[in-house]
Amino acid sequence: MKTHKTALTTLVFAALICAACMAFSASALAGEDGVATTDSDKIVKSVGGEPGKSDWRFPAPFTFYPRGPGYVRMSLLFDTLTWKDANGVIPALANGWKVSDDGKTWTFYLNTDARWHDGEPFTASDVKFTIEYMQEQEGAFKWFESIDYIESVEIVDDYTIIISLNEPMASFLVDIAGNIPIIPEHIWSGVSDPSKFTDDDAVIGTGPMKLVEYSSAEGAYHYEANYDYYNGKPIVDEFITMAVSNAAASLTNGDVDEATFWGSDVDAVNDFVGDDDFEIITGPSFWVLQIIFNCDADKGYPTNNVTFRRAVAYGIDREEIVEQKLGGGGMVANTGILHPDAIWYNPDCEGYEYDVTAANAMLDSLGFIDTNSDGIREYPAGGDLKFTLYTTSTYLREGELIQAQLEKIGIAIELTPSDWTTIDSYLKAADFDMAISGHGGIANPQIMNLPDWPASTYDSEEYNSLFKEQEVTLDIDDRKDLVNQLQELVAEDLPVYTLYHPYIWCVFNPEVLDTWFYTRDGICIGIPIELNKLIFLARYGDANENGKINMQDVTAIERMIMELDDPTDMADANKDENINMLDVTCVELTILGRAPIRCE
Amino acid sequence: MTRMKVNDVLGSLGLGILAILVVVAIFAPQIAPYDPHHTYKRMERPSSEHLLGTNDIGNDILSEVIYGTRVSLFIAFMVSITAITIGTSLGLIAGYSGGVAEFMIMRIVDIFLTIPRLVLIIVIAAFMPRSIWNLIAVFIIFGWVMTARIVRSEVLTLRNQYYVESARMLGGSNLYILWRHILPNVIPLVVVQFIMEAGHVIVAEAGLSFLGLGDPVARSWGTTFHYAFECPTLYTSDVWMWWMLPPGLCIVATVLGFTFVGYALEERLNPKLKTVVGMEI
Amino acid sequence: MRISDLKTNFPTPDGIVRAVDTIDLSIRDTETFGLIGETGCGKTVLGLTIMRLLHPAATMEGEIIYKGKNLLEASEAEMRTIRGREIAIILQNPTTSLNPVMRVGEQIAEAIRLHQGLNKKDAAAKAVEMLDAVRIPSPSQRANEYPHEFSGGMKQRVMIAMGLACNPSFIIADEPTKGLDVTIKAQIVELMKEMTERKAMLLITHDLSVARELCDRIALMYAGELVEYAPLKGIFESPLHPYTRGFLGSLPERGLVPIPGMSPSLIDFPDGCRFHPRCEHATEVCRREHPELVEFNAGHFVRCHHARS
Amino acid sequence: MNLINKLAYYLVIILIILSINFFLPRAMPGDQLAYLIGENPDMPTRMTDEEREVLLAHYGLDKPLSEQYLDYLVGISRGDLGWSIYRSAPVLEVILVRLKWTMLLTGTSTVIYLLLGIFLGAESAWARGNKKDTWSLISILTVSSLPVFFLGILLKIFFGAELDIFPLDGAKTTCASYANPLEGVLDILHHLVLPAATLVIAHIGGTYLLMRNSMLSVLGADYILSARAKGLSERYILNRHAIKNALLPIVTMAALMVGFMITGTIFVEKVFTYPGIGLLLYDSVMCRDYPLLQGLFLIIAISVVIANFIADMTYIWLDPRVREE
Repeated sequence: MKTHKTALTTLVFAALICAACMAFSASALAGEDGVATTDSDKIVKSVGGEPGKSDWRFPAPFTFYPRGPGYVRMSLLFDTLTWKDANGVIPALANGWKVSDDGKTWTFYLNTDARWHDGEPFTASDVKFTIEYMQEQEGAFKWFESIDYIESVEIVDDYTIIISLNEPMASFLVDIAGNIPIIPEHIWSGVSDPSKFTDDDAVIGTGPMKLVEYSSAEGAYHYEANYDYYNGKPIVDEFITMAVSNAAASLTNGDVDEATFWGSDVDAVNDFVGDDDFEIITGPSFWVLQIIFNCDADKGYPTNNVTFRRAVAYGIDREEIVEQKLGGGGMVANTGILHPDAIWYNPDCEGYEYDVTAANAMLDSLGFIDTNSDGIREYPAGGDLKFTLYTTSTYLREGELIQAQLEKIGIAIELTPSDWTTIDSYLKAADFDMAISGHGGIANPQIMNLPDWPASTYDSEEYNSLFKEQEVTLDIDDRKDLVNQLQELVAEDLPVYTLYHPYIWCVFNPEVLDTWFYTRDGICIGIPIELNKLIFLARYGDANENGKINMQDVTAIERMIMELDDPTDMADANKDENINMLDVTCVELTILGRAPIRCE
Repeated sequence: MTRMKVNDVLGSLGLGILAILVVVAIFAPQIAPYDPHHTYKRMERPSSEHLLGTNDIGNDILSEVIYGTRVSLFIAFMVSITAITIGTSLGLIAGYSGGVAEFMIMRIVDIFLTIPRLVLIIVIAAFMPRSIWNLIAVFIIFGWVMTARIVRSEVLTLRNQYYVESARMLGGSNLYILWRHILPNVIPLVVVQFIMEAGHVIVAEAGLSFLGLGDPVARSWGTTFHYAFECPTLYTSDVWMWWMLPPGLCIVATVLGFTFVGYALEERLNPKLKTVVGMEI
Repeated sequence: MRISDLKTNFPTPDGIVRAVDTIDLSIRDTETFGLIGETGCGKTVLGLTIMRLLHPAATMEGEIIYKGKNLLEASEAEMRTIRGREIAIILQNPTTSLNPVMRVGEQIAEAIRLHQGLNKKDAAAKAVEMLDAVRIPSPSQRANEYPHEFSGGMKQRVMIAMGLACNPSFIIADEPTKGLDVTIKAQIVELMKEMTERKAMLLITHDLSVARELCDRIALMYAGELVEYAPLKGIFESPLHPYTRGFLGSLPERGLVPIPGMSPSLIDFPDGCRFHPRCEHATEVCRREHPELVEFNAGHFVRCHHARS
Repeated sequence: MNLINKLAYYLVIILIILSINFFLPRAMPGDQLAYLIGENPDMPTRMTDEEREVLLAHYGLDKPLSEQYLDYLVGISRGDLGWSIYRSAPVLEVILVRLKWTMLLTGTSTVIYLLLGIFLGAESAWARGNKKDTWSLISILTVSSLPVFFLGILLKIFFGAELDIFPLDGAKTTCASYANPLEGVLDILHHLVLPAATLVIAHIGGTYLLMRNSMLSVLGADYILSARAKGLSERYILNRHAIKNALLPIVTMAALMVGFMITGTIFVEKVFTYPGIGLLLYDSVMCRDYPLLQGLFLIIAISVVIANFIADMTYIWLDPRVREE
């Protein structure tokens, strides 16, 4: 017994020493302190993605990971000339603008109050510098390379600038003015390799947030409010976006205050329905999953036959996929690719409602008959009608469902999981039958450049000329007509067959922050993410400074006019330094979704 | 006295588990209540219809786990039988012939033993298309090593035994001596190695599948486990009980079966020989 | 030391091993008592029984009276003060009995520190002295070496030094010359003779020539019991038991005639005399009745029905 | 084998690992370019042959294989493990940021599981044949057959989610600011508990069994009897005579255990999102970040070789018999 006791003591002692060592090394690791905070600070934490998928790199304009989340993290620090809110384009660094009749000359009137994070004033020369720097450092800014459209930039005065285009560009206000982050000339003029510039200075912008810490290992970004922001008043003091492995669990136990869910996460979202601690908003994901067919005239038989592709389309029960894979967390896709919530959506595309009879009839007509009654059709020349379906492991479940469905119309599918790089190389080489792939950005017609990607085997002159034409058509109705034709053509020819658009949800704790919203047609060029920098701001017109502009603000301003309440900074909706009925009108117009844009 | 009893109990327990698994694997279509690829209402809780509920695309989980036995055991069996054959042959060659062959083989063995095998397998798996055959191939590449080493050292001792010496003096050919005198003595060791290797492979395959590096089309226990781990409500609901626990416990039971049988066999056949029990995961 | 009615049994899966079966003997203060028998007859167990160093599962009955105390009834703590200090054992197989990872000097010194309360330095010095006493050349240097650096004979010397380190009054030497070649054996015997002059010693061996050099009295043990027991002369000049005679006959100078047959297992003894299956003189009574140990001459005991003939 | 032989042997092993690392991507079927530079979000989706040539030249892939190999070795010797295009950072830098967490996690759990395994194994051997021994044997055999990831998830579900007493993810509270260093230490330890416990439980079996077996054979050894005969106390014998001898086989297995440990770490870091190199390895597999993957493999393999070397040295230090040779 005694020996046991001594042994136990020894062990406890060893454990203590061990703990001390751990504590020591842990203290060495804990050395990296963040900003000092006080209890009254409002800190908002949000899920930035799954571990390993939430490092969107250093959030400077030339180093961020060129996907939506990377851009968004950068956009909290850097402003653009225009921006978007829930209703559409709004002024940002530019207070207002006008465009010449030929659509080639844009004049921007810049905000005179804007300052860089280091205190330097923002002027027109920064805008000119930014555009010319990006043209000079060709390819350094990787987000939507449309800067080539700009012919020249001309400074009129410190706060007026004229941008001239080579040719009219329909989406200039969003795709360029609302996209290019303006960088400070006084910092970047000395930077020769922007892709390697990751000093503290590299994140000095004009945005409503300043960067405190970026941790690549944890995929975490820590921001603090820029209290000198020119275009509103920060309503949070710190914002952290970080990786968690299970968003629902982290939300439930309070580790984070907001998380995004989509598609088959519907089960997690349903658990929050009726939970008073959380609110849910649903948004359009602007994302589509599709099957790509090999349309190559030589290598693509029989998938290069449009009747065959239609047969497959009829043979796939998209409703079932939405039901079984997404649990109803999405909708059957527009066969014309663009999302139903996008303004460019064409509701009249052929829907290919699940129809085994039609599919069978079409296959029969092509001479694919099951001659040996094994359930699988044979080619007229013999041999099973069997195809390889490539997919990344993410969409295997969809693949499994499609495999089962197509078997019912006598088509055998060999499901081959692979990584995207490899699949992409097969697509380029036209060395495949079918592949499953998904992409976002489907609120913007520019995404419909299918022959460029992903349907590189699709070669239709009609389609290509239509696409080119819509690119330069300025008149919105004319352009819409062209985009509609494009969508119908895709639905008819089926170089790709769209499967579903998932829903997207933002679940948040309203106690901490309740201003989350989905941006009209997505942030910037169409990023379907709720992390719009405006959620951190009480903007002008937000008289009660709660981050939302609604009828309460109208009442608040009216009370201020009646001198029942003290005026607030943000009550001055039109920024004329008077609080009067003009501000009320301004707020009401904003609520109606028609914020006045000052055009001179 | 208790020691021997414990061994016997463990051994028969292990054998029992393995026998059940083999039966389940062979008769999966008869035992499983449903076709594991057929879809029903998704994410159902356990009920009389679906004893373990349904998964994220509405497959019956019980049936999936039952069919998973086939995949897991198939991989384990294929790998073990091949790897052990290779290992035994190389071990025999190295131990019996000596010289350059022995030197080469044993250096390769040393190197393979130095590099953590699952890490290298993960690295290789990252380069290869995901398929069950690739998986089996990679496991075989690493599976023969321990056997070769153990067989070789056994051969070294056997080589100097009287009967082998005398057989050699009587002019027995090398092949004959290997076949008649050495191999039979090595077999018990090889059987233990076979059992151990099979256990290792089951866990390693499950581990790779859990990481998403297995063959996702072949729904082994690891694959089912992988999908359960990805479930968004894993920590906020009870789904883990019927979706994650069954494949997990199947893996544990199998490994235990192999471990117990291996341990009992080892104690019985060669009490002096102790290998580290425990898996590389 | 007086041992009476001593029985030591071990439970094993195959049955109870009766390794020491009803042994009576007494060893006087300065005499060397030889215990002789074939391998597996239980003689080592007897030594370990006296030291109470057997596996906990072993059961012991009877009495071992040493300095008025029954060792079988002593507590473990009491035994620890006796072991090494009062009674020391020199174990067989020095190669395995020395800790391979501990310096030789320290292995001797630890007992000195324990029993004589010396500090580290003095104990180490005493250990060197002991090594010197057992004729190990350059002892202070060798004390810092490890067992594998010593030859077999040297190790045996270390074992002797270890046993005698605390100046015990009773020594059990278990096969001290096993595995040594003739010259070394002679040296060790010489050394033992010298070192144990004034001490009581129980010499356990199967080597009669060693026993003849060292012992005052000799007992022969067969299958767990004593078969004959007499002063040195009595055994060598007038052996009474056929086993003793056989044993003597296997000495080199007497022609190396082996005893036919094998010693019985200690679990399952033959009925009657335990030696009868191997005895050429065995008669019906030997098969039936177990003979008692009787005093044949003064101080000469024997266990044989036919001792007189 | 003497020291120089050993060193030479390990040098050869490192060279072989380097070669595996070099030839693996070049021997695999598929697009070599993609394998060598990894998935590149910046890469144009469509590459003309000319663009390909430019890229190949940029990475020196148009040179003969022998020259590439030489370049590679020279690079490694300068500490240049390559450039992760996916992360837009030098591979070595990315790894070093993560390495400290893995070292904390594996260091802590190794110390605990070794101490605990040795202690329990010795206890079990001491009580050999008893009920206590039998039950600890069976329960530890059972526990060690739990795959690390399964065990980790179970712990995470119970203690992280259900009871909510330990954090679910990470090595520290993300972007937390601490009032004082102690708070930071406690936060890190709080995050360390579950991952470390998983590793300890999963790895204790090997050490326990080895220690038990080794102790059993040591306890039967003659020198233990010899020590008892000197009147030494059981505790003294255990500490001074038995432990050191019984540890020898453990040291021999230590290098193998380091390998197990690293494998286990990959799973534990994945389950608990612990930002060490195991998770990094997993991520780089998922992102097809081949340069990083290879860098990691190299670092891991070399650490195992170093662990082997340390084990050899420890063995020599522990066992005078080997020391002499």
